[in-house]
Amino acid sequence: MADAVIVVTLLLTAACATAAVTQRDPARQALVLSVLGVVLAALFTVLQAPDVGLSQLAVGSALTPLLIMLSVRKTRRRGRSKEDRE
Amino acid sequence: MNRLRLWLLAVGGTGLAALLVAACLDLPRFGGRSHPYGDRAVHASLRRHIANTIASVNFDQRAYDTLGEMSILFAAVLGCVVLLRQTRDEHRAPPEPAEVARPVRRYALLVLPVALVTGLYVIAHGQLSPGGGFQGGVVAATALHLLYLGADYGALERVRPLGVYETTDALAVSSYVVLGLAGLLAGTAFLANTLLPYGTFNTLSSGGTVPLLNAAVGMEVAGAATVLLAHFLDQAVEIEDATEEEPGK
Amino acid sequence: MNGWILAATLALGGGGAAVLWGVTTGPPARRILAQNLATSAVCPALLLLSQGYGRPSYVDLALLLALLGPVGTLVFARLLSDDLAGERPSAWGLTWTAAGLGLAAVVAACAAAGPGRAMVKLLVIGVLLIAGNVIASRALAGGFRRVGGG
Amino acid sequence: MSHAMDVLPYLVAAYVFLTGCYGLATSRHLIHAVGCLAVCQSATYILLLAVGYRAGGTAPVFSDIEPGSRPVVDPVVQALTLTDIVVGATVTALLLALVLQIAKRHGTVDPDELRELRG
Amino acid sequence: MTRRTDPRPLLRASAELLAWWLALALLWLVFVTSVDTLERIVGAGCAAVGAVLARAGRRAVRWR
Repeated sequence: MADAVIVVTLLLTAACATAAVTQRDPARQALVLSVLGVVLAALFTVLQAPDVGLSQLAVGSALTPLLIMLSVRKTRRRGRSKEDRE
Repeated sequence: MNRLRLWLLAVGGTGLAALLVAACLDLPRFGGRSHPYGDRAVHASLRRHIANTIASVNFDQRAYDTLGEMSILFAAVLGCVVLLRQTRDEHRAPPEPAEVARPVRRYALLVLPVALVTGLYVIAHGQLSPGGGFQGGVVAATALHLLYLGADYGALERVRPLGVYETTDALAVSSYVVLGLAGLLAGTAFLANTLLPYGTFNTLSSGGTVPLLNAAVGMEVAGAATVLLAHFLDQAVEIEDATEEEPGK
Repeated sequence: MNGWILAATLALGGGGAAVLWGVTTGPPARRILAQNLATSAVCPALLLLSQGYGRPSYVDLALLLALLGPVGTLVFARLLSDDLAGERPSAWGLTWTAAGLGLAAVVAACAAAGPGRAMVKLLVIGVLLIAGNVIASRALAGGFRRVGGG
Repeated sequence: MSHAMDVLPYLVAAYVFLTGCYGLATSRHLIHAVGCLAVCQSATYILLLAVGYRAGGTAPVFSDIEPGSRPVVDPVVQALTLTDIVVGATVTALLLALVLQIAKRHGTVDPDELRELRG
Repeated sequence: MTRRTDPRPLLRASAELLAWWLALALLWLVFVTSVDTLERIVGAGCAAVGAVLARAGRRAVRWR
């Protein structure tokens, strides 16, 4: 019974990972990835690894989404200006 | 072509899945009681008066590996700087100032120092409570970028002289190496934690060189993350190549 | 298995499933709202887990999430402001419900901690969580009106 | 129930890894592929921490508990995972920088179109 | 260049810095579990860094 919280977070992680892969648009995938980061932090907490959870939170909740979204913005802007020229 | 690839993926994936499941069934069962390395690591950590065993493993027992990890981070940032530099056919166009709602701007300005101090707290207490140089460094660097989110890129550029952060990054890596060499000069070994007294258990000064190495890593990560984000922000916001139209035209 | 962990399991399971459903379906505006709710669901769960395991030092995780979660939402609200331009997503009912959940968790943890510095820390986390939640919702409802090149 | 619990975390790690590989192989956008690689990496975190878990244990951090008063989980794998996360983040950043360079050079971020360009 | 005729901006700047420093030092004391001398020194230093950055950030945003 004490394992219930571990099972719940594990299944949530698996579902989040599936969702992150099936979202084909990178911006939407970044949204799911940031949720995955938070869920992973919760999983690490229930696995009694608060240090790892902290570093996953620090990286996954703000830094990685910011990097991905900036890259998306750059590629989108290039694409848009190319369409304008054609 | 595409169908062939999918078939190949299906076959390879099934094979890999079968192997992985077989391996999983053979692993020691989840939650088992036998962790010989863990018990010894905890023992070694307590002997050196370090409350957070993970910090002890990272900065004392495996400090040499952490040096490798730091140089990976340093090299990766260097690679990003080279890849994302401004080339000759590109020019900079200062972005128009953004119009941000007042509550959001005020939130960003109020939370910035709070997040920075939290990051520094996480770095300083790395050898006591959960946390450490890496986590706190990322938090401190993220705090700075609240200025971009809450105002505009110009505001961030005014409080972020990039050269300072690049220097901090390099200085932090070299101070880690110097701390390691100090052990060598003292007649023991590279990065051996025998230099400083171990102090009282569960205080800020406990653990010999661990707090210093922790602070070095924290500075390095904060500098590296800021430099990294700066180049991505430059690319996404400021730098345009010749084919791109300027927004004003 | 004590009551704290049971409550955290419910918050994680229920909140997590709802967030996952919201973040994978619908227009961009709804997805970002769901991403914001992930913070408001997991942060109280982390506070409850810290109580349940009897480890006050786990509170740092909730502190960091309360600080950085809204920052992540602001990233999306800012860099996807073009997609949000047409629709002004404002789910204030949901936002205040999430804030109430956070408040309940903080009050319960404070009652268990008793007066002292630990209680003030919990209150700081509560203030950061609720303020961040509300501000992120505000940012989505037209917080970035004209973000040209920036 | 308890028997399934013995291997469930390992199976979840394997599943997450395979899911990430599937996304990586079928991706039509390089940034999406980088995200799938991040999913693959998170499988390694789950596996490492699952190996180090001890039933009824708590974190080996003694700032708020007395050393030896409670069983603790394995700190060595946690330190490994910490390094793993750092390296994972830097890999993501470096790959994104490469994607931006590819977008600049070839004007596309679709792996299939890139292959056609190569001819 | 600058003539020091008006002491008010200086006064206001130091008041702002001091207010931030006090608030952040209090925050540090709330975060930590046990207080000793070194803890106070480190906390005061970190709060000073935070206060300087808080003022720099506010000025940068007000700039335009």
